[in-house]
Amino acid sequence: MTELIDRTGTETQEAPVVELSMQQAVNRALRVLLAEDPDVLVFGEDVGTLGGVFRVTDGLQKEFGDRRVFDTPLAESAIMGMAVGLAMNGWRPVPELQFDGFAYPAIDQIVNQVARMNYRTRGAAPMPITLRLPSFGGIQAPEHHGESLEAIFAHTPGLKVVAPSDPGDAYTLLLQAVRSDDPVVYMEPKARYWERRPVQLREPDEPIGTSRIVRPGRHATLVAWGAMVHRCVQAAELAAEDGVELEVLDLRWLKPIDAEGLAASVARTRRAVVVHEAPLTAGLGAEVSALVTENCFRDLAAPVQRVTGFDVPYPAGPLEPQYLPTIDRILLAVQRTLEF
Amino acid sequence: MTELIDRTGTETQEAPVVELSMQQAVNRALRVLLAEDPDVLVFGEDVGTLGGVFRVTDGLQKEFGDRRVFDTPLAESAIMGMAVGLAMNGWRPVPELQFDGFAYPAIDQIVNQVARMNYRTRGAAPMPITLRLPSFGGIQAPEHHGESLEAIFAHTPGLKVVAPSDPGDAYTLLLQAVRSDDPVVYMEPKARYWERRPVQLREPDEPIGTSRIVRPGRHATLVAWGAMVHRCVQAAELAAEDGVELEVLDLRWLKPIDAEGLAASVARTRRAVVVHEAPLTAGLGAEVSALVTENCFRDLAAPVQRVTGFDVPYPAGPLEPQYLPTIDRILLAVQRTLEF
Amino acid sequence: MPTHESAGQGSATVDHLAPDLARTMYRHMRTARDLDTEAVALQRQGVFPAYVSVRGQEAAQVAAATALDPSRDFVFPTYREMAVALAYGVEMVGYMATHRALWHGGLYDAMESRFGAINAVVGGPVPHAVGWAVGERLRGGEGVALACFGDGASSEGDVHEAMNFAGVYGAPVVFFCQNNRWALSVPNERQVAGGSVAARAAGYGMPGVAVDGNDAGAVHRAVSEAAERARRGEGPTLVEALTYRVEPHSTSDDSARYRDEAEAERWRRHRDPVDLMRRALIEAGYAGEAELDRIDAEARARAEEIRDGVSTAPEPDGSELFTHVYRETTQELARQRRIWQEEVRL
Amino acid sequence: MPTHESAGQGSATVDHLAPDLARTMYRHMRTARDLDTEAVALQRQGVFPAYVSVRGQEAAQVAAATALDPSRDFVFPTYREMAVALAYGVEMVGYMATHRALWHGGLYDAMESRFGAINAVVGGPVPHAVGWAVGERLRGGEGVALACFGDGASSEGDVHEAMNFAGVYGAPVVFFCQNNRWALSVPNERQVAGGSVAARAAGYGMPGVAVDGNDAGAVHRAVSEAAERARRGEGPTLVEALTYRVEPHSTSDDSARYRDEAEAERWRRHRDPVDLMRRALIEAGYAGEAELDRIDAEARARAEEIRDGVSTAPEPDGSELFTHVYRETTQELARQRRIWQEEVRL
Ligand SMILES: Cc1ncc(C[n+]2csc(CCOP(=O)(O)OP(=O)(O)O)c2C)c(N)n1
Ligand SMILES: Cc1ncc(C[n+]2csc(CCOP(=O)(O)OP(=O)(O)O)c2C)c(N)n1
Ligand SMILES: [Mg+2]
Ligand SMILES: [Mg+2]
Repeated sequence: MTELIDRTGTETQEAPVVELSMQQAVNRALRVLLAEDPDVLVFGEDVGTLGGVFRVTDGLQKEFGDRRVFDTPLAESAIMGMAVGLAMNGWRPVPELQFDGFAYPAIDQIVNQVARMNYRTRGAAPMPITLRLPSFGGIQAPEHHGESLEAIFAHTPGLKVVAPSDPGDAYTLLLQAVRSDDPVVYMEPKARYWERRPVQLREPDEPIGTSRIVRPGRHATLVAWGAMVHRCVQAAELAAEDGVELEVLDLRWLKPIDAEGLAASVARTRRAVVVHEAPLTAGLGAEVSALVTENCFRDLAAPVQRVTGFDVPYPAGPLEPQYLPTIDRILLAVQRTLEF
Repeated sequence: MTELIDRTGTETQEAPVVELSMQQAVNRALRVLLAEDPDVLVFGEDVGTLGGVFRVTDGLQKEFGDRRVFDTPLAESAIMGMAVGLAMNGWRPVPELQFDGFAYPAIDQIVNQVARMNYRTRGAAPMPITLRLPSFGGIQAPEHHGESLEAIFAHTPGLKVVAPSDPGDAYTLLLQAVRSDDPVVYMEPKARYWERRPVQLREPDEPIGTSRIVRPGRHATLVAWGAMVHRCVQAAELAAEDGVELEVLDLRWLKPIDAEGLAASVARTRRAVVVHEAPLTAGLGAEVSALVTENCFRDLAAPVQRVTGFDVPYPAGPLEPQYLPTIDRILLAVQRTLEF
Repeated sequence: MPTHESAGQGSATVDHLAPDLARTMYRHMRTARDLDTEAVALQRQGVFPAYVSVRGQEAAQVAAATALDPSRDFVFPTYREMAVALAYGVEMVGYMATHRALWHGGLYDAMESRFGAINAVVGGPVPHAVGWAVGERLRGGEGVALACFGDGASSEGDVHEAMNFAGVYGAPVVFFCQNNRWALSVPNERQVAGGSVAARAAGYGMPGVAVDGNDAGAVHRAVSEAAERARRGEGPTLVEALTYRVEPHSTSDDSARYRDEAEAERWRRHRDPVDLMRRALIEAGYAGEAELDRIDAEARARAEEIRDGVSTAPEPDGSELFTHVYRETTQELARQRRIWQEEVRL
Repeated sequence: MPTHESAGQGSATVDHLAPDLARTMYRHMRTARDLDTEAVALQRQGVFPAYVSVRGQEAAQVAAATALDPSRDFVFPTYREMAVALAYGVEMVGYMATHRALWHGGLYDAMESRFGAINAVVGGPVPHAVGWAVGERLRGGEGVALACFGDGASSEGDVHEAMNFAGVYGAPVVFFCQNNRWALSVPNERQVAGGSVAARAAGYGMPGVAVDGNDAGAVHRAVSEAAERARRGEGPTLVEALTYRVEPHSTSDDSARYRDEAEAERWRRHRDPVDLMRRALIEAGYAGEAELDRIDAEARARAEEIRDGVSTAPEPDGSELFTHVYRETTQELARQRRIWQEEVRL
């Protein structure tokens, strides 16, 4: 299912190109969603009057009123619990939890309630909830503001999980997430909020669970999501100078994972390196490694390499660059797999 | 580090053999711990007067008084938060959360506080907390009483995680967990609480993170923990009737994982099947698969097979046997790996 | 401090109820009692793996349900709400199916019934009620949410967060605490700091009412008033029904290990809500012995019918494991379903 | 309802304080004010990535700290407790290090200081205070735990659970809420149902006191009395110090987006706690202008010294990533440390 066609392909010609940061692209998508569906509600801590600590919801309350876009008291579990009740009353809730690390107090509602209410009610009470969660590290923030919870969400039956890597995908994938009748955790890579890029504001035209080849290559596949995609592209550019052509696959959907797309790429390159910010052990890289190995065992020339955060709590500022996967570490892993 | 020596080996001769269920073995261990260290405190919902819903803490309050063994109000987050404060006042807390599924409300305290207080304080405030968590399924219980959270705990920097599979290990590993100055999640397989077995009440004599070969074999390695170890042994017994000798490796420690022990076994057998109750995607089986592949790539004759719960919420009674890995599924996976 | 209405009177007040309603309530209470007895028997026979009795809480439960309007309100239950379900009009074979472990959430249609799926997370559904109620106001509806929880649940963070949200948003919620004195083995004294759940209400700026939970009329009045307040847009109320769990926590529990069963016995003998209601109906002249005997017989028949229904209900097919995980399933889950089909169903 | 002491008086009460103590409090407040000013400047200069100001909360913070006994009590702070730390005797270069992002929890010794690591989870450390206090009673100690939290934090489930635990166990805790009217962009009216955090106390059976948080003397009295109650074994108290966050939430925030800054300006001008304290000292005859000027100069010097210390403190070595994860490290972590050494440190 991997989309090999470039963004400039024919079917997307109609979408206008504008220059936007991811923060602006998410804001645009929310605006479209609030306008097109009167059941969409946006709420969370400081998303209303302030417009969010990252200004992602900037102007929405003004435009759509404080019944559609509103602040909540400071309680993450109740935010997600309220979303459940709103969904049961026919709304399409788009709650925000302010930072990754503050999703933990809401994990019970997310895992035990949001993710399984449709199941528990045998389909009577669907949960068309999209949790927007500013995620991942790289911005020298205080403790608990740089965490990567994708492995927990991906392990949870009933959830779907997506992490865009650039403004264009951020726009399109959010439309897709919110319009879906299943609960989706939408992880926004904070470190990529601000860089402006030419963006096509595309309607979703691929099924949920489709990955994307960001850069084609033939010597090895780099698998990443969120902010690490950009880093992998940088690594690939450097490798290209030495004649090593790395394919960069942006997984995008972390549940369901595009097993076919992964397998197709690795079948071509015979080597894979998965890169993520979360700690190594039981991170989603393990799932990618296991999946690839299961599907491409005979093709694989080397074991899948994992380049990840270390098994340590996310550190403060000066240590952050030493914790996060560096371009050097990615290239060393590429070298290991090429020389295996 | 895998302990190949059988329980009857020389160094354990002194330990008396008694017939005990796991529930009784855990009770014995708690008694030893309370007696040997006046700083040990046992608390949780219904652990005091009642002696726990599984009678694991039966008689402890009577023997050690209600200052050492006490009931808490019904609030899981506060139970773990209280443990943090008690540890900061020099105690060695052994809290219980009543069931796996009710650990979710405490995840924030476990991940953001318990697991990283030693780190946050640069070693000033260690957290010698052992969370006892009746875990896993197989007892036809109500919703949320059959969950497997090991992947979440194993992914959390700062935690150690252990799941015994039989009364003997339950006893020894609990002593080891509670005496450790690091926080340990001790997952008790409820389905194995009641079967009585001859047990040696051994003092810990292996490092934390040591796996155990429960049954030696040469055609493939079955990797499991908790209640699934028993099931793997049953599968191995059946396979043996057909001349297939399966090695059963009880991982025991789910963090740190015994990578060496795993590699040593798979290097011999060249094939591995990992079995767990948790859903497949991003389960700990992925970590085992990735680890084994990284360490044994050239030895592996087939990709590591995963036999796990499905990616669905843990179901009610009649569907439980269809959700949990069956002996058939294990043997089919063995067949797949042998015929690969 | 919260108002205590007829607490500990050892009688039921029915004068403020229309005779018809009072008789209906009695019928539900009697049916629930009989169904409860049947359920305990089914557990002994091995048909139910376990059961949580509502015995002694029939007044509180039936009164709360009959104070609501099932055509526009919505109930958010715990796992111990059988008599609420019955009186609210839930399809009872589907409700009891949870106790046969046929499906965790029950087999009734939660949305059609306007009665949420049975929820085993203590405190967990309380914020759902608030969300539902906020949503109801947003769309201009007049429905009220009933959030059921126990004395033990009052300790959970979710219940506090929900009450605060409800207060801030002025949401039409009735927080309905059945304080049956016990949370499994832990009594109120070691569970509820300050001793009163109703007293917590003031801290959220909402009325808190403590009411004799074994007096169906008193509970009916308190919940009705709370619901009307909410309907008028005046926000949430906390109603605490003071009652007693005369049975063990569940059939798996042995309450003699932690309490003096003589106390439970006193409640059974002197404050049984079904007995009190029967007596009150007669005293008020709302019904004679003969009519009540007829209702009793009908209740028994209904209970037996539900018992038979749930005993013989088919087990869900294994494929249901996969059916309801998503609205739009995934390739991966479809693959796992095939594995199930090939390796488990056989 | 909770007692309101001198709320909104626009003055500080010092008559009940020993002159020495009052002067010491003033010194801490002035030092905190100067250090705060330095910190904001350091952020502008790019030395601190961000800073959370305590400006306007110096009275509440210093008074709470000086009402305790640092040799036996224990403070559980949030991320906005600089003046508490200062007045409690915490090593301040180590404290301020958190704002330079040198180490999340700060670089002081939390156990030696009897002042927990800086904690960024809103509400998260409050149950720790209760656990510590329960543990203190269990070992027969006389220490008291101070649980710091904000008005926003009062909405979190953890705070409720902690108060209920403290009530049930009669734990020696002072719940110290600095209600600075704002939780980031959300004002009390949309945060605290009922409008009063102190009013929540009654629901847990503990005293709740609302006090003018800009009156150092009033806060000192309230916290002292609460601490003494706790020390006598009479259980927890909730003290709500009513104050105002005159600065934006943090240096990353732009409060003009959500509030009328004229209100903040009024608090700065008419209710500045340092000014009020200075005036009160003079009026009470506890100090003359000259002496206060001398204290001001000393405070400035101390603040500058701390500023210089934190500005020049060495960055932690990357190996510290691995040092404190466990007391007893694992083979796997040792392996990862080697990878770091070979691939990152280079
Ligand atoms: C979050 C959570 N923690 C623990 C449990 C286990 N548990 C089930 S019922 C119960 C006691 C509940 O007491 P209460 O709220 O008073 O309700 P009651 O059973 O008396 O109706 C406990 C501890 C649970 N179901 N959910
Ligand atoms: C659990 C959690 N949720 C959200 C945040 C993000 N956050 C940081 S401070 C803050 C506002 C806190 O307000 P209050 O408790 O009143 O304290 P104040 O900042 O006013 O001192 C928020 C929402 C957090 N740190 N922790
Ligand atoms: Mg109860
Ligand atoms: Mg505040």
